Amino acid sequence: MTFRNVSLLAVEGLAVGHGGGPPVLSGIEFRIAPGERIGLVGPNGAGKTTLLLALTGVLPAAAGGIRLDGRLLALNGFTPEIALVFQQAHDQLFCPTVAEDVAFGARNVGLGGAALDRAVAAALQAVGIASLADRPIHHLSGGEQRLACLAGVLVMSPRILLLDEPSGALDLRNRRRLIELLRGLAQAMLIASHDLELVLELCPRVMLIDDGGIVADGPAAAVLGDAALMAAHGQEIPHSLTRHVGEGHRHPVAGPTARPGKAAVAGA
Amino acid sequence: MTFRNVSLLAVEGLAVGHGGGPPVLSGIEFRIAPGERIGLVGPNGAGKTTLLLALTGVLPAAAGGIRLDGRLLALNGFTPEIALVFQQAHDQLFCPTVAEDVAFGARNVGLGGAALDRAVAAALQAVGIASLADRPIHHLSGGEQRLACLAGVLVMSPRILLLDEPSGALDLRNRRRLIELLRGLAQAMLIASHDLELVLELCPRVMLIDDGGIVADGPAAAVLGDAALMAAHGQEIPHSLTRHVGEGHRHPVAGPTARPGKAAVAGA
Amino acid sequence: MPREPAGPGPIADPRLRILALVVLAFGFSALTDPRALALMVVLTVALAWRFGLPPAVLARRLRWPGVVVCGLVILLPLLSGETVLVRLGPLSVRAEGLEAALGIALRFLCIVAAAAALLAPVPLPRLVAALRALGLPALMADMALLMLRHIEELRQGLSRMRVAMRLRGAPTGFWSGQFRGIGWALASLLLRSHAQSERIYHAMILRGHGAAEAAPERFRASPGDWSALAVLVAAGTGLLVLEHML
Amino acid sequence: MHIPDGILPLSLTVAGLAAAAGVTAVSLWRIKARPDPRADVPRAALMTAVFFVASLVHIPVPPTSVHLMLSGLMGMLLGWFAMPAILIGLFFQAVMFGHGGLTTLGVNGVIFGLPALAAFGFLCLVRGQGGPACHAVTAFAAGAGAVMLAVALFTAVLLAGLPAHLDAATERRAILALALAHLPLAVVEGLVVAAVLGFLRRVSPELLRAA
Ligand SMILES: Nc1ncnc2c1ncn2[C@@H]1O[C@H](COP(=O)(O)OP(=O)(O)OP(=O)(O)O)[C@@H](O)[C@H]1O
Ligand SMILES: Nc1ncnc2c1ncn2[C@@H]1O[C@H](COP(=O)(O)OP(=O)(O)OP(=O)(O)O)[C@@H](O)[C@H]1O
Ligand SMILES: [Mg+2]
Ligand SMILES: [Mg+2]
Repeated sequence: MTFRNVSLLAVEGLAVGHGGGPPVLSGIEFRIAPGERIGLVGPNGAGKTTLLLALTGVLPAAAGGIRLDGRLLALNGFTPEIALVFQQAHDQLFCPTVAEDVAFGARNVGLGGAALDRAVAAALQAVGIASLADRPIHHLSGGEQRLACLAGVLVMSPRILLLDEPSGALDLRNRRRLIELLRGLAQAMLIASHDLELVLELCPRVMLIDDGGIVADGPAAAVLGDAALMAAHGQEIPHSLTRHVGEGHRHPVAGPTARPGKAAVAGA
Repeated sequence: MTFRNVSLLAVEGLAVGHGGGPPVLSGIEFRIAPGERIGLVGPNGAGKTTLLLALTGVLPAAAGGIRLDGRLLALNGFTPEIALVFQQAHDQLFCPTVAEDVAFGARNVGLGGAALDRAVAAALQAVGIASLADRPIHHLSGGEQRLACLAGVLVMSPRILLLDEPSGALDLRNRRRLIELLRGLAQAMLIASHDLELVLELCPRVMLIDDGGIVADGPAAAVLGDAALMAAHGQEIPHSLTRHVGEGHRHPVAGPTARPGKAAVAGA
Repeated sequence: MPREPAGPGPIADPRLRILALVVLAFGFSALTDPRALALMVVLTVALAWRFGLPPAVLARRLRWPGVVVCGLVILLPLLSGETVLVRLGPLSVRAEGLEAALGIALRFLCIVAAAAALLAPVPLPRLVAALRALGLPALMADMALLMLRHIEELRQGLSRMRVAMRLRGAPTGFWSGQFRGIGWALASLLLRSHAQSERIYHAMILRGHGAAEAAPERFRASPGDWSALAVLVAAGTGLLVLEHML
Repeated sequence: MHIPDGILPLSLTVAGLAAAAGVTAVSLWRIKARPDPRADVPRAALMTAVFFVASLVHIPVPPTSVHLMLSGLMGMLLGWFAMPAILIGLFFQAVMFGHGGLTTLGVNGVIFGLPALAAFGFLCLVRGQGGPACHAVTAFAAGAGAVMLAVALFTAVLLAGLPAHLDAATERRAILALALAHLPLAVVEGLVVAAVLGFLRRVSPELLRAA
């Protein structure tokens, strides 16, 4: 029942900035189909986090708008259909224990009593941390914290997941586990990450943002494999897309460090 | 004048833990030669950060000791020869501006007046952020913050650099720049990281820690390329060491996610 | 969610534990008569036994305030009153002061023991929820919960920052100008927390904070809880009545 | 400077509780008058946690070590949130470490809360005047003054609550001794507060206006 041309979310000419400043992003235009997984890549400070926040409706749009199923999103309204998992897990977990944190969102979508308990248990089960339900939030490892964040939004049955740097600070074992988990979910996803291998594994489609706009949007292999495009925006082609023969570690593109006299200024 | 068998730092039977608890690491034994670069890898919670802290003399050793040039390191003494760059840049930067933060350490090794100014300027120059000298610390991007941390320790002319997760949260451009910068430094280095590609590019020698001790210590390609060893400790072989033919994205080792019913518990 | 009982002892509902403690603590603090004080000690011992108060928990709570109380208990007999009991060189121990000091020491010990017996087993977030149910303003309850959530993280942040200062040679000792360093570390932590609090507020809105009036946590008191509370309240008020009759 | 349980008579502890409740009610009323009172809760809570943690830091002051009190700084950065914040902090100190007391929560709240609000008022009065040196002096005065005011309140409460056998000369000597003993703390705190405010004024002045 998923048609690629039926869009779940439509972003139309969006411009957005922080606290009345000049827009960080402008003229943003794209659509997400139900169940589609899209990678969002770009250098530090390009505006990935800003875009994800804007899609949830907490940042006011300077221009344009966001439509969910054709309805325009209200500023600071509560839209449980769209869920954001933050870049820093400890910003998102604010209740004393894991179970209470997961219950917070569920209560706000109207669950209560036995239905609430069931929903919380199911969400914890889905991400595989049922045994941690009564643990205080700050006694969790980084990987467990991120899974708790995910449970906290899954319990509200969102239709779109926005994930900001999901593999940050995870070791390879936890990262692999997260990838398997995300691969098994049916929701549409927008995944912002510097971890291009992860993007490549999860997302058939990739958007590259830089200089305040979307500079490329297309199939993952085409965007991430385009050496000239990637180099122009300070990226490197992921190792798994280069034809290595194990003879050492050479990087395909020298990257912008070749330009002399340019400091590592990005985020400003 | 650098002989491989002349050791700058010698760790002898070290055991170390946090605040009187059971030791996180024990029986740690290795040497670092002048100018040598060593990678330190291992899963979340293996004790990489703990080991680096112990080497600076901040954590009391439950057993064994650390010798610098043959002299035993004193607990909580000030040893400017050994410098640590923290996992989280914002834990390390506490002065209002970049220049003041760099000057903080320089002043404590006895510089003052014009010599201080010269040393600060030289350190900022070395990492390429001379133009940011008067910027408030909190207005820097992640990449710039990490460079400022590095300048703050380089100004004390250390002989060993301990780097904890240097590429965390950096985009590929800033990461590449950092790699070039580190490659150009003459100091001995111990680099703890989950970014195996970075370790592979910088370090000829790699130590793998897990289960409270060093489980492997040898040439980078041999340790990181050993599929059985890496899988047993929850790691994956870095992409650039596998014989990819660009035909997609297959991971060489299924990893411990294949074990069913095991939650992503690592750090505990 | 299944709730474990608040701890050993005949009262499971933390709200009733708080009420019982309030009555007992304020009741104890009004006692001066030696016989009432003796009964207070008996009651406290019974309470500590019935609620399974571990001695280590009590000892930990006596450490901080113990300094102030010890100072008073040592000074009062020397400074206060006219009836001299013993002369120790230039000092003299006086009866009224000694009596007051003994009263203070006993009341202090009993109130701290009662508080430890009743409240120590209750997890702090649960305690805040119980206070909310007893009428603490929602704003303060929210502040308290959020604050609890961040204390450990901030403690580690501050200690990492102080390690960073020491590693770069920050001198220790009084006359080293380290106050500026401490002030700067504190200011950095405040700035960081300020930025973080903004993100947390967003996270709360995104999960429906304020969209619906979230139902406060429910507590259920069993008949056993109520009768235990009645016994404790009766004992506390009984002591007060006794004090006034004697 | 926390007054423990068991020292003060019932009348004083109840009066302290009533006073603290009154000041808190006024504070909450002022907070609720804002456009969105909820928006400030995460900020106030997080800053309260910072103060709670910072007050556990030991600073060596020969021959012992002291703890920062920071109620002046709380007043200046939190404004009307200072009083609820202080009460919450005191409650947790009492429950977690036995620092202070439960019956004396109100009294202690007044001892720490009034100096905080006084510092807040002082900051409103002198806001934005003079250069950096002047700012440093006012910050030092506010920090150290808050400590001295708290010491004065502490002494007054303690003397009012102790048995009435003390003669006037002993009382005067006790007050003097307590004030002298806390002078180093006041100086330390003044210096730390001046450093904090100097930092914030240079790096993020909007934080100082937020209160
Ligand atoms: N709260 C804020 N107030 C003002 N400006 C901000 C704020 N947050 C971000 N910015 C600015 O907006 C721009 C985009 O930042 P954003 O965090 O969206 O980048 P990002 O792509 O997520 O970077 P990273 O890869 O480092 O996470 C940057 O120039 C940044 O300085
Ligand atoms: N301050 C602390 N107090 C007590 N235990 C600690 C502390 N810091 C770390 N630990 C414990 O010590 C062990 C090693 O932690 P450490 O931070 O050294 O791991 P790591 O290898 O650096 O992990 P990561 O890859 O996540 O950075 C963990 O089990 C952790 O729970
Ligand atoms: Mg981001
Ligand atoms: Mg670490």
